Amino acid sequence: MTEPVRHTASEILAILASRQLTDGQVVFAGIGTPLLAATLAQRLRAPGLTILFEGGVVGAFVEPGKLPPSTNDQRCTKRANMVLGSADVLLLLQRGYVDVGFMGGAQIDQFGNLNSSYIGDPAAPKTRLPGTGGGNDISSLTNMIVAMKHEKRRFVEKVDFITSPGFLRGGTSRAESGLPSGGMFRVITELAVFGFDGESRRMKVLALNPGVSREEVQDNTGFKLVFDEKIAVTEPPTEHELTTLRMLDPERLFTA
Amino acid sequence: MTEPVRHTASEILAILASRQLTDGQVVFAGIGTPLLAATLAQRLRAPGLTILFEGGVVGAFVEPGKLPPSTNDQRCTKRANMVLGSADVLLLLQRGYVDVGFMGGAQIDQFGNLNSSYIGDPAAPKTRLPGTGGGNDISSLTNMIVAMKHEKRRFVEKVDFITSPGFLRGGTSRAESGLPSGGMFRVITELAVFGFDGESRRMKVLALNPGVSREEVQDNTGFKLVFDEKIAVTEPPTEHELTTLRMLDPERLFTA
Amino acid sequence: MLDAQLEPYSRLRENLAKRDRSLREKVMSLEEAASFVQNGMKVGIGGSTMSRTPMAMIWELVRQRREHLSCSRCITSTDGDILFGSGISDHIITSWFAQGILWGLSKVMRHHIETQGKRYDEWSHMAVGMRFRAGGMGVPFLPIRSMLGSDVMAQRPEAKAIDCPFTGEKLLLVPALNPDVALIHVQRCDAYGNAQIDGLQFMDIDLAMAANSVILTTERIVSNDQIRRAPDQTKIPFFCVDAVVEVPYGSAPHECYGLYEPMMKHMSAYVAQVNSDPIEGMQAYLDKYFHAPKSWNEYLALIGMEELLDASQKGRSIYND
Amino acid sequence: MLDAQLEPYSRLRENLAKRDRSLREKVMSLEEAASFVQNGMKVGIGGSTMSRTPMAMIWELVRQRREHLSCSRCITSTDGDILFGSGISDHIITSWFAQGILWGLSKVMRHHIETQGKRYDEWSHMAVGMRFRAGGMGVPFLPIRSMLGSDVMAQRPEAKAIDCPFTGEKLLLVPALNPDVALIHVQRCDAYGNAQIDGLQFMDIDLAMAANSVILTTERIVSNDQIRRAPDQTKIPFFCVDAVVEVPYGSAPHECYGLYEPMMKHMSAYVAQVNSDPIEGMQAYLDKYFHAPKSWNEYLALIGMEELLDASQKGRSIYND
Repeated sequence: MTEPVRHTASEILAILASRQLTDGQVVFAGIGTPLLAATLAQRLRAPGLTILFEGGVVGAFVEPGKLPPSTNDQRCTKRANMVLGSADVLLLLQRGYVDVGFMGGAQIDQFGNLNSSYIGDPAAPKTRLPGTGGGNDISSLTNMIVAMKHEKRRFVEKVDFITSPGFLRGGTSRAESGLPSGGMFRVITELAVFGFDGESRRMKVLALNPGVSREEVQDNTGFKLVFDEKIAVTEPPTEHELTTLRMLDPERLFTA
Repeated sequence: MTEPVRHTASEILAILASRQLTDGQVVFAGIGTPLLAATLAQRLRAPGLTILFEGGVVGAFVEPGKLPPSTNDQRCTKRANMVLGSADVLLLLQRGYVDVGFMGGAQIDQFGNLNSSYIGDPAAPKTRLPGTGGGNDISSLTNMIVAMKHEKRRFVEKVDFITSPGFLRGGTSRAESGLPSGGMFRVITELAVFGFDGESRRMKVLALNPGVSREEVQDNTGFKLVFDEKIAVTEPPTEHELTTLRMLDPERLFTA
Repeated sequence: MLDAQLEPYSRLRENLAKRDRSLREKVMSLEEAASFVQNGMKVGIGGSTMSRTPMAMIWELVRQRREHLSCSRCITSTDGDILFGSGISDHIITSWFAQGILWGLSKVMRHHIETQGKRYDEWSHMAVGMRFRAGGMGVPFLPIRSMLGSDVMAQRPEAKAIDCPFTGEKLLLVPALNPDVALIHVQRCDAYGNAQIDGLQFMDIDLAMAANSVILTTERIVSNDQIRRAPDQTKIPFFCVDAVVEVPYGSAPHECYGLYEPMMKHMSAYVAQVNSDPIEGMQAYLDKYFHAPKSWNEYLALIGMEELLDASQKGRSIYND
Repeated sequence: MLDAQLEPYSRLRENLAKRDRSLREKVMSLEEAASFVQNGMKVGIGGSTMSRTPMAMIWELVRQRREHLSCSRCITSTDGDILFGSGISDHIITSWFAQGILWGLSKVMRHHIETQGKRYDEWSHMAVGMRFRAGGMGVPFLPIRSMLGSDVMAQRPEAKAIDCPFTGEKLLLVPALNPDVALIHVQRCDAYGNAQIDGLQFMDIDLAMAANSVILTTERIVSNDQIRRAPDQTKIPFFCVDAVVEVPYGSAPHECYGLYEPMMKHMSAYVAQVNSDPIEGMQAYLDKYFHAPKSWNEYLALIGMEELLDASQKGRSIYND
């Protein structure tokens, strides 16, 4: 194993997330880390990765140093194969053309439900967050990868509001609610990589990031974690991954 | 009154039909006489007439001598303002953008229902006709003008099959069937111009074509006609109308 | 007998999940592409009437003697004659079926329906479009406000009339149509299947999204670079395309917008021949134009240089202004 | 309080029948066009986030001090701040509302929602799109497969969950949204309102078809001849447009595809100012940029030549390949 390279939390997030994508997939990516991670995967090992953006972009190929400020900006269309209406690109998810959805999260719970709408009581919120955007559609209709910061207040037993459905109340509750496809596949944080138990649909630790202990992950999580039987240790970011990432985002727009 | 000019039955059909259109209207025109009549109106007195065709054409301006062989051919798009998908041009009718639909007919009944599907019993038809095309949609969703040949076998008490709804069983039956908008407005034949009674929704003669008697119309009709109180006599085709028409269709594609 | 054996959503998703949707070259011959069309399949046919008909692909399927295809198209013209007359199809879902308005009724269609028991399921034109659109959207139905009250509706129990749960108004729900395979002809696409369509689109985009596989025939294969320079001109994305076949004049004797108009002398001769004898006349036509030629180019040669050049001159004239 | 006071179909048709849909010139000033927007109306806003925002029209409505507008847009950014902060709107229907991802939460939005009782009705992005699409199709609803099971659905009783009458599957029916007026900014259109849109269309086409009237602002008015030479490039037909206003840089400080990118220095300064004080900061911004300038061109001059040229250079670069 080579000497670990110094990196920020955002950088490890982007790099670990990018490793979850495989060549030939169709991925629907949100702005920020997802866009960056998908673009990184495309440059590093998945040249045939098809990236979709909410603004209506199919098969984007974002230029290094010219990251778009949102997934609805013209920069997203650079060297794209197609642009569609916003509703139509989401209908691709509903029809089933998309392998994986990929987004960030403000708050997540043990069943992978995401909240990006309210902190506190939705009727009289402490904070009104921006809301779902395409998040609800993506997480309702395909398999999800979420990349987010690992903080106790973000990893909660029950989210204040289910903006984007994970496995809802666990078990078969997702399918019973009318969402037979998709579901939470992976959660990536700067501490660990998580999957979900096949039966209970509870979040479980699949791999710890280098130098991170089970206790550290549990201490930063607001609910009791399940640990996989064969827990792995994540390969640290390689120099090649880091330099490519930094080439893509030289101004550290999304990796500060 | 000038001396009547010699003309064919198809020519008087096209000319009388064209007179029913007014400038500024949006008209959905079928192939044949309707296309020709709408184009004639556009040239003669309604330069701001917007013609739609089933193939997806909005605001066509067909070239003289280059009539399209169907409303789905590229010739229909010449100098058009827009082309749309076939379903989308029909959705304009459903949304309400279209003032009048205009088509031909194989068989019509006293309530203005049109049959272009079957002659004889639909389960074991004597003749399988081509079918509705957009006809059912147009007549379900807007006010209709129909131009057709006047023959007893075509003007029947009850059509063998309602392909395109007129007033169905008369009275309020059209609205009760889920068609609150539109309905049959005018029927033009080489013998007369017809409207529909406001209450019973039965076909009634509004005007006789030059030299045609009430008896001649009734004799060529398979059901008892209502005659309007103030029955008019149609102005005969003018030389200007005829020369313009013949300029549009020099090969007599639709006016033989 | 309903055509609308609505696939459950789970099956639709499984079918799609299995398809290779990666960015990959898929250029092949007509012969190879035909392997996507198996006997008994539901086949969606692009274009309309005499426009952008995927004639070369139909030609190949006739040559390979497919059977029991259930075909759907927005407006059916001589392609329908050939589907019935060649024996490859016994069921057509469409809104209008004749040879073209200029020639009146199709004696071929009449023969096969009135005496041979083949099926022509008639829907309104908008209904056909909404059925493909529902299929492309991944929903089981779309609501429409036509067909209501007519015998066209009465004949189609596959559609359901409802009272709107919001307004109480009557609506007709038309079921999704997801063909097993769609045949679509375009002006140009790249080797991956990113397609541009000029002029009239008909129902081709919804059809492409709805189908479980898509065979594109194209007048011309262009570079992916060219596609990427104008992504807002792409009408069908590569990941719903399974085969790309370059076939110049691939709609002949029908038209392809901006390139050639219908070859009317050939069409008129065809109509005269098959309507005078819908069995023998059709067989002779198929033997001469479909089975005898060694290649599509040989078929074009039979149509003749004069017709091709004349149709091309007229086709290009749309851009003369 | 539901936003979805679904208009009965008869009313929708009556409204449309009354509109002058003839081919006629409708070029006017921002001041004149604003008369189509009355207090209390439902206003659909074109573009998305920072792209093709009809900023000049919003700017004019703020200057004319409209009130109680109920606005809908696919994704809302600083335009939403201004709608709330200026007092012209107290209700926004959208799927996402902040100033832009780069700047985190909008303190302006938070202030007006958390303490001022203004409403932000949250729908999924696809649901917003399908609501406009249903409106444009003239149907009362469209079915979707998202929002189900989530609290986004629980908060929106305007939508109805049903069991599919064909498959028994759960579906959500989202109600049509037919704004009284739509504000849409395009790259070019003719004097009749035939509009071409380059690049991302967002939900603008459905919105234009759904609305009971449409105000187009455009970077450039071109001849009808130019439109008719490429009818397959027209995205919005003239007959659903009621006003055409030529406003170069009409989306500034947001972007317009192929012409200019967002003016990021201005945007960052704006965000810093209003988030530091969502009341006074916003008022100072509106006074300086919205109320003080005598004309839109004066507003552009305040943004500055440097920003405009830099944004234009970047905007055009999309065509440099």
